[in-house]
Amino acid sequence: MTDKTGEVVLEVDGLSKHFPVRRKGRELLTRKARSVHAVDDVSFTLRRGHVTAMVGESGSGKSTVARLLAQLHHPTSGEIRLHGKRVNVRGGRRFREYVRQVQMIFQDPFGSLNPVHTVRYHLTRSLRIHGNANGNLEEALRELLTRVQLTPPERYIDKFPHELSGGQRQRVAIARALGANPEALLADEPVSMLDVSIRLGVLNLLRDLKERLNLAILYITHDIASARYFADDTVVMYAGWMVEGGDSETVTQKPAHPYTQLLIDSAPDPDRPPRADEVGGEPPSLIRPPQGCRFNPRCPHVMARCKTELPPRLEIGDEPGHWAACWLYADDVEKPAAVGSAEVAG
Amino acid sequence: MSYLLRRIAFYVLTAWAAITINFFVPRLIPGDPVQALISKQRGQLNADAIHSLYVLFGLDKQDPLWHQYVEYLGQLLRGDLGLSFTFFPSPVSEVISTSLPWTLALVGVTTVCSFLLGTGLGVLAGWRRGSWVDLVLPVTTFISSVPYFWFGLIMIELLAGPNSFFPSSGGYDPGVVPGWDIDFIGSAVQHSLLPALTILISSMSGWILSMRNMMVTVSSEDYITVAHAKGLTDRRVMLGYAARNALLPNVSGFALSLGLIVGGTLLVEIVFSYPGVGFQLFQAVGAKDYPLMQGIFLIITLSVLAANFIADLAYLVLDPRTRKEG
Amino acid sequence: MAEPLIEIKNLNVDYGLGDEAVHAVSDVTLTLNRGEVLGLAGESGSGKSTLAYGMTRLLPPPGVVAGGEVIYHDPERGPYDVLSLTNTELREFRWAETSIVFQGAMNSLNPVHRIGSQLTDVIKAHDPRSSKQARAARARELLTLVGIPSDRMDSYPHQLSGGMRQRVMIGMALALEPKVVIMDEPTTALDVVMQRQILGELVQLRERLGFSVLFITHDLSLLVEFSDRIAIMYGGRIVEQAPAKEIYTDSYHPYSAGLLGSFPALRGPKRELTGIPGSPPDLRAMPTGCAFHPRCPKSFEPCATDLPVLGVPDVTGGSDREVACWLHPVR
Amino acid sequence: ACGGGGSTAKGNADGVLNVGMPNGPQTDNNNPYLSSSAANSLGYKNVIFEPLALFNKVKPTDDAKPWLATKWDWSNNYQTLTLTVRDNVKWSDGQAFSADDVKFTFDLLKATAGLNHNAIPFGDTTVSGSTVTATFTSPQFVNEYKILTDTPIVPKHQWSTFKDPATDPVKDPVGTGPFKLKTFTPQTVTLDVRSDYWKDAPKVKELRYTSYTDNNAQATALATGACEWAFAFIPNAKQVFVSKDPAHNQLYFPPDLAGHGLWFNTTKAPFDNPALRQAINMVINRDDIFNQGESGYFYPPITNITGIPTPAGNSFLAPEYKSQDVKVDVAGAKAKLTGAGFTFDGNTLKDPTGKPVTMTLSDPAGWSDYQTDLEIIKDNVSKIGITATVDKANQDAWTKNVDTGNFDAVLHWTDGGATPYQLYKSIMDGDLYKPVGTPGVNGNYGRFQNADATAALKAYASAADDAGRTAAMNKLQKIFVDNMPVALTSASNLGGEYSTKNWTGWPTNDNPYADAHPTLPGALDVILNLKPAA
Amino acid sequence: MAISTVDLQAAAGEAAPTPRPAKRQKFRFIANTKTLIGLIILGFYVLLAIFGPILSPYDPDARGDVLLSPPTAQHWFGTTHLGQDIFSQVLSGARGVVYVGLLAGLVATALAVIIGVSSGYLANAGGEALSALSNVFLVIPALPLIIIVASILPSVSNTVIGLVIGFTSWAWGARVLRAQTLSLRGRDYVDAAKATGESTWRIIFFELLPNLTAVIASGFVGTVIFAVLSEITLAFIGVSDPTDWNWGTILFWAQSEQALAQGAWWWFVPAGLAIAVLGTALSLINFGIDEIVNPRLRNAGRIKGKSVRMRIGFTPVLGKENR
Ligand SMILES: Nc1ncnc2c1ncn2[C@@H]1O[C@H](COP(=O)(O)OP(=O)(O)OP(=O)(O)O)[C@@H](O)[C@H]1O
Ligand SMILES: Nc1ncnc2c1ncn2[C@@H]1O[C@H](COP(=O)(O)OP(=O)(O)OP(=O)(O)O)[C@@H](O)[C@H]1O
Ligand SMILES: [Mg+2]
Ligand SMILES: [Mg+2]
Repeated sequence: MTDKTGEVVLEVDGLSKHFPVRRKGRELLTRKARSVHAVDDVSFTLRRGHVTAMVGESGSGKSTVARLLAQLHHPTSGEIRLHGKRVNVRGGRRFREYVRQVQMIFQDPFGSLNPVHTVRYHLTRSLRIHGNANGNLEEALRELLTRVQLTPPERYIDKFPHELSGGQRQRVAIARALGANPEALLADEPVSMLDVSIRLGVLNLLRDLKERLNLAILYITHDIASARYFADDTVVMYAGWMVEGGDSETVTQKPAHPYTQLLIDSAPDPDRPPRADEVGGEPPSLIRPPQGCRFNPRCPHVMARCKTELPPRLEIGDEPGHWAACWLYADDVEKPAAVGSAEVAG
Repeated sequence: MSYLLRRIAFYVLTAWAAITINFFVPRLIPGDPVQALISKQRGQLNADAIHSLYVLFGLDKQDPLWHQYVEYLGQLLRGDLGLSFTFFPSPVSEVISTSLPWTLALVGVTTVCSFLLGTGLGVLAGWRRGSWVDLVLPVTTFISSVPYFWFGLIMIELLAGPNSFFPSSGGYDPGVVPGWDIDFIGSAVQHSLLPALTILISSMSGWILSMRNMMVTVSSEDYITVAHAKGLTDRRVMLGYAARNALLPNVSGFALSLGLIVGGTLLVEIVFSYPGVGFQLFQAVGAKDYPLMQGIFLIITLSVLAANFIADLAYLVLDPRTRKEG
Repeated sequence: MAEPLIEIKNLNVDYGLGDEAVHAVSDVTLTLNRGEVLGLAGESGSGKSTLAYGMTRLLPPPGVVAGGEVIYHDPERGPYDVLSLTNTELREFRWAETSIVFQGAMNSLNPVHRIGSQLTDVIKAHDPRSSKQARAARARELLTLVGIPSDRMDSYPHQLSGGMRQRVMIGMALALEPKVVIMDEPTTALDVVMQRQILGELVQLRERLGFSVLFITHDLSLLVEFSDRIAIMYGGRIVEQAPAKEIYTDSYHPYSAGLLGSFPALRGPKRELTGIPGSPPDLRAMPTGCAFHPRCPKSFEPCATDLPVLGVPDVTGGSDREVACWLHPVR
Repeated sequence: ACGGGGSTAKGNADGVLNVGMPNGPQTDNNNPYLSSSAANSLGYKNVIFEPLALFNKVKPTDDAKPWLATKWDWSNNYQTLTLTVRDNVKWSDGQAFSADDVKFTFDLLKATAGLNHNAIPFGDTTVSGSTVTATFTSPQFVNEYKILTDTPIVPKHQWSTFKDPATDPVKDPVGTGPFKLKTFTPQTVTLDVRSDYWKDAPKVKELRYTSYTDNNAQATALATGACEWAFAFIPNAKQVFVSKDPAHNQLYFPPDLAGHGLWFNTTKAPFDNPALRQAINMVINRDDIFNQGESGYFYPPITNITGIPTPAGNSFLAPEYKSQDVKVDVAGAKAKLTGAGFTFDGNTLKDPTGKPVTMTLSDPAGWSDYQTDLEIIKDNVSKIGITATVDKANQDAWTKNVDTGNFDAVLHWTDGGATPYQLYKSIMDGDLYKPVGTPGVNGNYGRFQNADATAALKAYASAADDAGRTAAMNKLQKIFVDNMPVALTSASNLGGEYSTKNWTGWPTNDNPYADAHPTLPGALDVILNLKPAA
Repeated sequence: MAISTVDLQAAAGEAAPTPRPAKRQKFRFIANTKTLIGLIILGFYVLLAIFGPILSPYDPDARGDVLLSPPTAQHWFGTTHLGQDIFSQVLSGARGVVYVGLLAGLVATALAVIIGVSSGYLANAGGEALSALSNVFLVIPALPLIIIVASILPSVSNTVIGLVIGFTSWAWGARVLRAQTLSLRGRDYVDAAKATGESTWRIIFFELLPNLTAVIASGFVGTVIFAVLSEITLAFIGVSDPTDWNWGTILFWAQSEQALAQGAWWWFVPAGLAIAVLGTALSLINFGIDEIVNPRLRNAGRIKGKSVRMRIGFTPVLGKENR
């Protein structure tokens, strides 16, 4: 079992997702369809026994990536490979085959639990579908609930979602995903509504599962500290682009991309005196994303080149695997070849 | 664009299927127009007349059915609906055009009224769930579960009569000549009151019921609580938030019922001797007047499809979530 | 300085009626002062949201306020009990005096209205005479305030990301410049940059407009940074409240201490996280005595039998702290 | 239609007569030869287009009144008709009426099968001056009424311009009759009196024909007085109509020489047994049928054993049957049955093979009077141990079953005419026989086969003289009585409901100068006879 | 306070066999008086349907001597023109009406649900085809079609009528459900169920359907009423099971004998009212459906006889004496 650690489960290559925006009266005449560039050219891999954290701006396309991976959206371009095989399923048995291996925890526990079903139903289904009930369903249910610290299980098992607090719902959603016993888990802000102590418990649980069952986890979060503690790798998203990636400790402690730096700096920290200089600027519009590097309008280190050319992934060199998409790290001699091919969206 | 084209193709296909069914189904009924006529006359038509009728209607030569079908489609494309048997040799289009305005006016106006009233009451009943307004529903269902011909007959018995304001039948006074004058319109309105009331009362509760149920469902959504929290007036929350969202199924129902207007309300028209399409259709079925039946079916088909299309569009406008994205 | 704005007195909130009722909030007494940011943290399921909605009477059925008072000190009209307002008064009170950002903020936007119109209609409801342009301008201003490009005015909620929806709600809460803003985990879906930006904005606004904030979150570091005072809830009761810095450096209640020991640090060496052993209490079958005692590392005799009341502890130091723990008997 | 009291009050003062028919909305079609036309279904063709002569259908043996023809003669064994047409008659457009118009009409019918609704076998027609000589390809004694009274004469100068007269709606009808079309609406047709009518100007100045959607609407209109003359079945007419104004509201329903009765499937055991048919005929309670089913007025009962309606057919009755009326006679029926080998097992009748006799009586559901009649018959036959069920069939299915002979017994009508010939022909003509299962029967629905009857019918139609006809008719009566292929219960009628409030001079039982059906040619005579009530 | 020895473990809820908390009251909707009344009435009708023919004092077909008599002690609802007992006819007629109404209602609702929800949920050609199918059925006018179909069939039994009505009247409901499904299918929980691996039909029937219950319920009530009315209309214009009575047959006779014009109201009124009461019963039952459908609406109830009206957005505040 353990020898499988590190094996690539899910691989994402050049994934893009554009949502068309409805044209309104006047624009109908101009005939130019606009779209929200929610995700552009995203590539990364999920490995067994690894947690990949995805942090980034709100609205930068993290949930969209997760949904793409769960095959709930279909990519505008790029591909997703499961165990090396390209997948693009829209339903049917192949889809179920896929979700048996890849499960998703939705960001919003207020929306992702069906209001007419009890906790029991949600969990039973997940166990049943994937054949994990193994005889003693009641036992399995209790165990699932206990795992996510909804104890005593009897108290929660027959509740409807509206009878639960936000954190409790979130844990039901986690339990549901765990019930399927997947190989890869796409967790979209799974613990955002949990208090730190329970959050710790749940993260420990995930880590434990990861280790024992060789789970590959995509952990989407805004809590960078937890990414540091919990994730092996971290990628940073900004406006639909991946701007930095590397192992968690490096990315959080030695952020390379100006946006990541901003992110780390902004993380609340009671020990640090409040800073005076707030970096302002607005998040970019994804309908008309900025030319060149999407961060350029807000970047303190902006250069002329940033406004025209899209930076490719550039190795930082401090740690293996640490990269950032920023011209700051470009070796001026070798002009990145990738620039030409990356289409400038507009 | 391609979406629109796809929709149009879809509707054309549906129309064709419906027209085909409408062509074949009536022909499955045993008997033919001549026999129907003879049965109807019960002996007042001499057996000798039968032959002349077959010749007259062009039924003496037996074309294979598919041949007739192809011919019919060809006719349709030319915009020709054929000649009615019952009103031989009046063209079907003429027969329909004399009765359609009546139905459109009577059923159209009442459908709209009934929808508006019913939905309004439904909104109230759903919003004030558990209060006395709950009574509205059983009462209206009671009224609307009464067969409306029954209701119409009772109304005629109670309200209409020689010296009553309400005439018991017809579309206008016998002496009046149709035209856009005050006499005719006044008389037409007067004649439409009772049938309109009958349709209104008997169709309203459906709207109330469905609206109420949707209101109840919607009113437990989070955004309603938020709307309350925003301190919006009760009216605003009820109408702008709850009703606006609950309205969706009713809107498509309404669009559908608009499409069915042209079909008329058969029995009301029969009971009140109203010169509308529904009555015409009933007659046509009885008389096996295929061309007329088909003609009426055709306009029903077209208007229902049109209404359906409108319903689709209305949904797109009213519920952004249903719009196709990605 | 500490001029009370809202005084919650012995508030009890139940779900359900009669014997089946779940007492989600018991005997909570809490004061929100004018101009302050009061942080409310605590166990998931401890009744924070219930408290927030209960005091504004926005609990969904079967929630009922089973007792207590919520005194609002209206600068113009003097103090009154929110719980005894009529529906009409309540409607006027809402949003103009107290606005609220719901926990499921992402779900609390009406899916069929554009966000622009949801922003303007609250302005219209409370200020019917404002012009349409003025309202639209205000809405645009609010969106910009929360970092959403104003070209998103015409978007429908489902076209926005979770965080964007939350921000719309935050913007909406500020629309009428209310005296009190209640925020129930408003930033769970926000990145820290945005979070900081918005909270910074909020703090500035507060200084300018002088409103108070009741801020519910699990992010203790955030609370410590942004709030003046923090109250910790456990099992439906407030177990400790103190100025933010003090609770961070020196918490009295073992539960607060446990919480602080559970959160990971972003900087510095990775430290061992302790967490709190055991599991949350069952609101239906609360342990006798202190609800925390079964999990408390320091519990001793009275804990299991007697309920500690919230009060100023008998220790030297500021009298602006309260705790409900037998370790720190009330003065 | 029957709006408030207004229209009633107007009636007499303006010389308006309100006529109604329960035939639903009409289209603007005034072609007298199309049964679908408004002119036909409301009956106003009779006051626009006139016949050559007017027979009184109530008294079919009376001589006809000369109309557009002043005199006529049959020769060549009813194969040649010589007519003299009236002069000084003008069409309503001012043109003179002439013999050419008659020839044109005859030729038109000959050439256009679709219009020849009586299927008259026209031969060549010639004109000389005001005399028309028409020939026919077979003897026309039995069709005299149809040729002289039921053939409205149309103007050549207008009709010869029609591209296809069979489908022409004749929007602007031109006739010789006393009225001309004023306005048409699908609901009401108004006619004005002509000032240059060749007879005395009628007292009725305006005719208003209203088409009611159904019998109920028609009945209501009659009851309220909005309609003064109509033909419709009104259940319990005495109460619903007459009692509303007993002094004026009248029912006049003289019988016709056509009948309604229970047709047996004479090929199907045990109904192929004449004794059973006779026995059933003996137990049917015609009074109940008349009073309960036909409301005591609509279809007068046929009491004579020969099935010939009386009094219209009195003169045709064979001496042996003249006074033989059928009366309910259960004992007699039982005796007849046992005599023919039937047995009774308690209360159950068993046929000679030992099978219990059951029968299904069927008629379309919508025909409520027939349905009531069937209920009564069902009750009646149970007296002789027959279990009957009433099947309220769908009309189309029923028509088909009758057409293919797939039934036990149905209430159905017979043809009618100026003599009982048509009635018997439609019951017993072997030429009309089609085996069970073969559709397209046109009479002889009971699949009755009797060579004598077929021969007698032929003999009657082509007999050279009255004696020959009488002999054939007597023979037919005997065959009918002996075989009883149909248990005739009721006669057709020629009647109508009318009100004497505004107009008097209607035909009555005491003065049956014409029938009173608004759509039959006699209506013309009635309207010309009306006088304002004092 | 009196208990001094508290089992720590139990308090932590680890091992304590806490009683199953407040078991869901499955039938609590019956507590709703309106629903209860509706159910009682419906039950009464069902009983009538079963036992009506046995209970009727006379053979509904049998002719009597008293023709067209108003209600008397012998004939509670009077007699017809043939002297038949109308009360017996009404009793015997219940069976046909209830049977046909429920059968047609069930068939139509089932079809509407299956076709409507599937066509709304499936975004593929199948969905389009189903939607086309319902459009086609929608444009075929139901009543004439029923008349036509009924006339094609050799014999018309109640089952046939019920099925024909059911098969011709589902399209409306399907259309409305489809529209509603379209807006539900974008909900997160549907996606979540999909991501859990639920099969399409399970999503349709277990995730979407319960959330559509309100629409379905009103649809069902509507269809049953429509079916009953259609049946009666059919009987009224002459299409009915020849061996059976139903209220439409009674009205058919009443109408063709012009009962009202004859002043025989007793012939006309009872059947019509009986139908109306049936419809009312269904709509009363509908009230209880709210609470099954929507877990959030449950519980609104009473406390010690005093009813507390739960209103969304205005949480009730219990008087202090309630504590
Ligand atoms: N309708 C209900 N019926 C019964 N119990 C309920 C109901 N709604 C909430 N509860 C319970 O009330 C308690 C308090 O819920 P509340 O939402 O206030 O918690 P919270 O402190 O906001 O938690 P979180 O941080 O997870 O949002 C929870 O334990 C929950 O299970
Ligand atoms: N159905 C849709 N139609 C149009 N735009 C969409 C749609 N779904 C998402 N978007 C847009 O795509 C972008 C990315 O959204 P996404 O939900 O992936 O963000 P996120 O990174 O998860 O943000 P958050 O942290 O706030 O949840 C947003 O700008 C959003 O408005
Ligand atoms: Mg997200
Ligand atoms: Mg909460």
